[in-house]
Amino acid sequence: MSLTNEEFRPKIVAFCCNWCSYAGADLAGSSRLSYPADVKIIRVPCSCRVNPMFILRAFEKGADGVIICGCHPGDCHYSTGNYYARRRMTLLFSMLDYVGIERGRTRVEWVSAAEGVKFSQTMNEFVETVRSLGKNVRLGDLRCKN
Amino acid sequence: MQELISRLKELLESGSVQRVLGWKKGDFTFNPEPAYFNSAEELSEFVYDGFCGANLSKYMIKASNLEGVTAVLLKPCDTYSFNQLIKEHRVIREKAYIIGIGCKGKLSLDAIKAQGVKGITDIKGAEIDGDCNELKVETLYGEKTVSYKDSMLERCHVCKGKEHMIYDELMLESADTLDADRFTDVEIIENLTSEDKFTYFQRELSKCIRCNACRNVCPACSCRKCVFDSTKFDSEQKANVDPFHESMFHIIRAFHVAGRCTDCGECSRVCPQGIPLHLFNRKFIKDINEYYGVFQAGEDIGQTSPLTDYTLDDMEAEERR
Amino acid sequence: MKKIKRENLKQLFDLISSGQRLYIPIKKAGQTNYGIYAADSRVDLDTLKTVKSSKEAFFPQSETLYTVTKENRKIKITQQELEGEDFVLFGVRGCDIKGAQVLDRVFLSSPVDSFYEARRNHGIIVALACSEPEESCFCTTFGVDPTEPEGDVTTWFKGEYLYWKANTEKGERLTALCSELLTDADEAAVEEEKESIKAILSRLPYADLSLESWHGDATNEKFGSELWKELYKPCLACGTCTFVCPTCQCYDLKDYDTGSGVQRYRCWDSCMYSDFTMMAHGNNRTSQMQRFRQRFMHKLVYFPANNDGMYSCVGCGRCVDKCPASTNIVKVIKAFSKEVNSK
Amino acid sequence: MHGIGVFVCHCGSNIAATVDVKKVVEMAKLEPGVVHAEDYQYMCSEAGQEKIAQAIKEKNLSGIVVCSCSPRMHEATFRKCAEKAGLNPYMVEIANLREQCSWIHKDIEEGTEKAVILTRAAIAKVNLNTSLEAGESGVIKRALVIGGGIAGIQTALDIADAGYEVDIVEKTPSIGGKMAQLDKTFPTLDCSACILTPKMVDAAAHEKINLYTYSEVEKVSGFVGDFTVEIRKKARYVNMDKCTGCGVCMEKCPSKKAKSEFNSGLSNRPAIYTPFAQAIPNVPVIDPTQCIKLKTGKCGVCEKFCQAGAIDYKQKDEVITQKYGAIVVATGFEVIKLDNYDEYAYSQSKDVITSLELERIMNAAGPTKGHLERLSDGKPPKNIVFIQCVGSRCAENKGKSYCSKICCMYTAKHAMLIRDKYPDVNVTVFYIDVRTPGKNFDEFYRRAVEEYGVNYVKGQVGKVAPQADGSLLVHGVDLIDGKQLKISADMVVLAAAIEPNPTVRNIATMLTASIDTNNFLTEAHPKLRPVESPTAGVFLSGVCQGPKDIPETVSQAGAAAIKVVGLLAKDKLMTNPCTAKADELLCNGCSACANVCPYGAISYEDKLINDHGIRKTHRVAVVNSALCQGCGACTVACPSGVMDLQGFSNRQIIAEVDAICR
Amino acid sequence: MSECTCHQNYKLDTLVPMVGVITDIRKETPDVKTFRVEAPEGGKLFEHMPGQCAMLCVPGVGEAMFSITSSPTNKLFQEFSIKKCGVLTDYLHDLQVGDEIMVRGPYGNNFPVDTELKGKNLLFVAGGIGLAPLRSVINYVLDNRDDYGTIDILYGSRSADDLVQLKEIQEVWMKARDTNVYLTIDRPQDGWDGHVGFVPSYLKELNMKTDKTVLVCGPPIMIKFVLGALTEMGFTKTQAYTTLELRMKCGVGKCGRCNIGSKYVCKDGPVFRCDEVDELPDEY
Repeated sequence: MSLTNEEFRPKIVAFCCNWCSYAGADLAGSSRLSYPADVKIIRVPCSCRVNPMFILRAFEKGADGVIICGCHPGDCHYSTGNYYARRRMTLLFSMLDYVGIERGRTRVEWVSAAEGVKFSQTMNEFVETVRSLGKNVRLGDLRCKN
Repeated sequence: MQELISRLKELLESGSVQRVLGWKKGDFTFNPEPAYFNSAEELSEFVYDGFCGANLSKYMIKASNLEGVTAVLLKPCDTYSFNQLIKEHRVIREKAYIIGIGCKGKLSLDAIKAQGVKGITDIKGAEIDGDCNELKVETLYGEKTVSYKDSMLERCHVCKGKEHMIYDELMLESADTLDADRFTDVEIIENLTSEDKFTYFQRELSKCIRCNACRNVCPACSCRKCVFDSTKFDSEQKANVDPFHESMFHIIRAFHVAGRCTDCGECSRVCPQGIPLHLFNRKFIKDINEYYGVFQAGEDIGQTSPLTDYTLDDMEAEERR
Repeated sequence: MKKIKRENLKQLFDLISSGQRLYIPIKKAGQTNYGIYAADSRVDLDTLKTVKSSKEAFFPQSETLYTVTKENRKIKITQQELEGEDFVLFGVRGCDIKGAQVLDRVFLSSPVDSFYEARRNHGIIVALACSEPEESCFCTTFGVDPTEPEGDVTTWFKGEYLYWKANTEKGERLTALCSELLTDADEAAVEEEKESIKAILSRLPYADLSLESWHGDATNEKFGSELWKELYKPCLACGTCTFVCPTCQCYDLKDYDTGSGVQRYRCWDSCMYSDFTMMAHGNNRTSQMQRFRQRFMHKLVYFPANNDGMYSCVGCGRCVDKCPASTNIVKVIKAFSKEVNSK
Repeated sequence: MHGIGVFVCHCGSNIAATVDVKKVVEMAKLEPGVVHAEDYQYMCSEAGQEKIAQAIKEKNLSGIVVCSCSPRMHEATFRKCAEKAGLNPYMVEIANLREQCSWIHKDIEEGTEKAVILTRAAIAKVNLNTSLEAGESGVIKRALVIGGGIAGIQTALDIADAGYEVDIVEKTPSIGGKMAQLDKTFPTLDCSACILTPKMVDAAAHEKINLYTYSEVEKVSGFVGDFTVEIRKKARYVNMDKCTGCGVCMEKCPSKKAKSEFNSGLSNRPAIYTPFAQAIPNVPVIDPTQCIKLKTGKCGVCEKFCQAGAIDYKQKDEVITQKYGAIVVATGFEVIKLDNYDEYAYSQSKDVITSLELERIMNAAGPTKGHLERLSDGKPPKNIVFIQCVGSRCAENKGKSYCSKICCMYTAKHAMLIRDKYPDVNVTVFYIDVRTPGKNFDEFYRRAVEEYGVNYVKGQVGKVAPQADGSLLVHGVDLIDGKQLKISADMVVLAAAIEPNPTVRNIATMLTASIDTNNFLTEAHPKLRPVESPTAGVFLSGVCQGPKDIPETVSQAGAAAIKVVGLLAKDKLMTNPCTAKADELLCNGCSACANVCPYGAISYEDKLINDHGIRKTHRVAVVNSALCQGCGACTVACPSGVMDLQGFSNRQIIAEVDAICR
Repeated sequence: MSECTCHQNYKLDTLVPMVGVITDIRKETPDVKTFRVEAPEGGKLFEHMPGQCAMLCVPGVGEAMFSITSSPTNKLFQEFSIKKCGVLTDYLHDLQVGDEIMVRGPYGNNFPVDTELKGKNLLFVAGGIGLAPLRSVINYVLDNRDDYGTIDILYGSRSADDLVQLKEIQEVWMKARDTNVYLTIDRPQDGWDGHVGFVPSYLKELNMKTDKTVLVCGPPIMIKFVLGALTEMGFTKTQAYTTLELRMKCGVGKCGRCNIGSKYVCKDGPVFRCDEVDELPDEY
């Protein structure tokens, strides 16, 4: 899946919980299920570790999309972490939407350790959505670019 | 009003409270300031009228460290903040003697000026004993009359009600000031296109001077060290005057107070640039109400804040409208 | 003396801005602040006071000083270029001009701040007389003449016209640039306007504000006063007063990692902030009372002590208008004179 | 930090095929802090590990990044390797170049570019790593079992047999629990008491088991391996050491109006009583609400008749404090209150009974000496209707949303037993579904239908109307025939839902063990750790975790026991060092973090804090690292960023974000 | 105080630092290291006077002011003795020879070595890391020995391990002409046969003549008691100089932090005569 230079290649940060989604991503890898290289994964112990500050920081530094992946509700390794994450991210993303950040740039997805296929599909879809939205110009730090 | 002052005198003289936290007359009729009164004599400077907008709950954080009991005057909306502060262990209930005082709507000098009034030297009609219908404004350029209602702070138009959530005694009458829906403005923005939403907030937030007045006045922002002052996240920010940083500051601030913000409206009241900061907090409140059930911070100390709570079948982020 | 019809001002602004940056009060989202003029800007010269003073034209709220890049163990420092082009600052009131003079004492005294100096040299100030002073104004207390503010050009609104008088060589150059739009005028209208302003000035609520007892030698007398312990109490420790003030100059130096280097930038800071004096070697002022006292002592005692009696307050009254807790320098001055009178 | 070493693995061609490994090495060398970078065929091989160890020693590395397969694969390997070379194992970060890069991408340019970025992020993170030490804590070799039903008894026996001291705390005067109340058990129909009593005796006789009956847990503090528990032994007014269990006191007691708890209130008992004949311990208690002596000061009959001199009216509650390494919750269940089900006339007619009441009626030691008779008039019933799912599987808020699991089987049992003993009695069962998963369960149910002629009707009962003649008119629907049914019955048995014992809420709070919306205790993982609570050192046995029958309860009890034994067998517990930590200097003490902690690891202390020379007492959060599992929920709840997670700190994650977005 | 004149040589703005390379690191005590800094092309970064300080900056980490501990008479390099006590100093302590840092300065005034102190008998009193600024003066004075009268140096620290520059003290100062060095530690310690006791009490024990000008530097509490002792011994405040703690940010008297009364510590200080210190409002 090589890209021509003209094509826009978004920067995408994926936060994956160690127990489910990161393992799901590993499974996608060992199953050789491809998704764009634009996605870079940051391993966190649990989706509840993801602070809104991290997400805004990513946008500030030029990310075009941010996706949070965790265990399916009810399956959290820490039993309740993703329930908190779900509320936090719902509210945060709703707020970003409210200030004019296209909602396609943010996403929460529950991916289990067995769902390599889902992981790869999700990433393909997400990258496609972000690509269609184009570069993140609304949340970037202008000073970095002068 | 006289009754209130007598009662305060009585409290001070009997020694049941060591000080009163209320408002002191300013050098104009329209700029009283929050003040402590340590003796009955000092009460000659005391005032309580339509311009006493400050939410004194915030001052109680510090007053909780003082010796003895502080009698604090709280308007109905301020009591929500006080409750919330008790819940977060930021004030000590026993250190406060709460006099729940009535409120007939608080005034905004900016709202008066916005009605084309310049050079104001005196305003009459804001007295709490009065009927609060009309303000007589004396200016350097002549006398004007404006309606009380049109001169109120935004928050009073969406008043939470005349009930005090916590008090030791009640004084003075309140008036109904509610005449607008709290979430109308939020809804209007929600219905804009992404582009227009962004333009709207960009324009508003580009005015921000990062003076931190909104943060410092906010009863929910009572952190001993704010993340934006510390190196905890590599997040220290001071006057970056970059629109992104302003929106980051305000979004994070709103997020940090989400589920804790009582919608007291102080942030919008104090903003020197008139940024409608309450629109951020209200967005969270509206979402919380819609997604997790109606919740009013500060109403009930025993209630769990929606962000430290969950249900098994909460809505997914993607399902939001 | 020249004049231009109000309705032709847009042409004037277009003309000036065609060759250089034009900073002018612009109304945006309900508030008027200085901004760079563009054809679609909503210029607002009727609002007496912009929220932020004009000081940011010379001393911006944040500016990069230099950038550091690091490769292995080698460090490379690149200083930010200094201002190199002229710009016009239009509609500046007397208080803000005085504010610039106060800041000159700070930034142009040795060691000179080259970033400020460059901007100051390249700035052309078009002053505007205050036709309608407001209740919070007390600039006359600090020797400002709002009837004829000292700029490179001084202007007055009177009737349908803006009257225009060049005072300096820079001002003459600007006048020449705008000559096609300016017509000759006599001084009578301006004199009349000045008289009218003076009449209002005498009726201002703060007209009699006295600075008696405030001077460079008053440190001992004022510093230990018990009054501070009450005066500071409403203060929320926000920076509103500092950031709207035309003379506050406290700044912070901070690093910003851009990913490809570290930018060192300077930004406004406020002596009212609780961590202002928190430094590697300790903290000079640990209580809000001390910080509150510092702000006013600096403006009314320390600054005059070092600057031939010049106060670091110009009486613009912005803090009077904007303080969220309604405490301000006037209340401080009054509290002390009350104390003096009661003694 | 200075002195980062980067080690890029080829993984044969697994990585090297789509990632230009040499380029990654070159790019890594340009990153700040990196003083060493190399690549090798197989970093995880002995030779590869030797290379790492050598570099650590020679270049005095302060942190390393291994660019290899997933950390889930070899993080532990490289940590051990670093530790052997003298570097703190937590100074190791892995860049996942295989599963998340080379195996995903086919284009070498693309793969290399991503590999460089992933490596950069790992370097940025390791720059901020700090040495972490796994803590150690001791283990008290004693377990506490809360609840003395079959679950608690079995758990205690299994732990004790493994050689550890166990205390059982039971709030009623005797162990035995609900199982002691049952008559027969499905699907084998053996006598419940006959199989339970020997276990009760074993428990009482076991030298490692200590019973605290008529006692309740009052306070729990501490953490896994080291709990401190306060147990309130309620006053029995009978000296346990002196009492011989002769039972004369019970015979002579003049106050005999109390409802027998054991017989579900269907018979009376004296004020001094043992719950049932085989009670263990066989020492009566005096019910202070019934005892005339304790209420009025007059009487003293039991004291007079007690030859052992065991009666002691002055006895007081006693609080004992004991330390435990592990705690098992086995608090069992209760039948729900039927207040919401007035349509079944439970409160109106004595002949509408619950299944548990039927158990007592059928039992030879029960109120009717085992004769099936109507409680209203003592007549034998001719028509009995059983109603299933009363309060179970209830959509409305009226009852419970879950299936109580045991009702289908015990109803089949009851129906069968009745038909067996009284073949002329008609038995009708109204059911929604009959659920019989279990060994020999379905066969059992089919026997009830086919051999014993129990009439099963799929349908619901709308109403039970007591008639003037003392009969009960059951209004039901037959869903299969689509017909309205009206059946005249003289006894109606309700299969009432079971719910966790109400005391569990309080116990869960004390243990900081989480409970679900139905008050069942939550397990650490629903599939993989079903007998452990998320709170370390707390285990679950029996119905407190979810509805289950006796065999399931016993197997879970054994499973819980083995988990306890596994814990107690350790001398030291290693604690995960990647725990949360609060900066005391700046903590607000607002409790937001504690509210979201699933492990109860956060408590608050008033501490004297020296903030740049100003000393002040502040309420600050303190994390118990033995309890904290490192999820990080608290770090986000903390608005001032004071709570941070070691190993995944705010600044580390931010550094990764920055490195990726650069 | 004399106006510092060093700044005028600058082409760059005074807030913009120079690059300095670390050419030597000496571990003085468990938590103090002395760093030698030179220009990348060799030689000193700038000229300074004894008592002045300079800002050391590490990009992205922070910056802080430190006394220049080397003497101006050293023509090759500048030295800074730095105690580990925070994020920046931790970072500095991790640096290795050859690493580059950023330096701006020199800032502040200096001890009046070429004016008031000339020809005087000098008494130096230092505690702990407080020796850093005084070392600059001592070496300057020793290198211009003929310009000054007798020299007495009293230096104390918590323990023998906490004495900085011990090698130089023993090999250079103790051997210098008309120079007495008195060392003391707070508590007795194995292997220490010198004086034990706090600096102020040792000072009183020594009972020196009041014909000296005193230069004091150390922890604020020590300074306070030393000044008390001096007064008891008959010294006047005008005879003593000290340096205030380096609580400053911009270094050029503009950012407002170190403003105490009408003085800016970074510009009008850090060296003050003790009677001048008394006149400052109590915020230092």
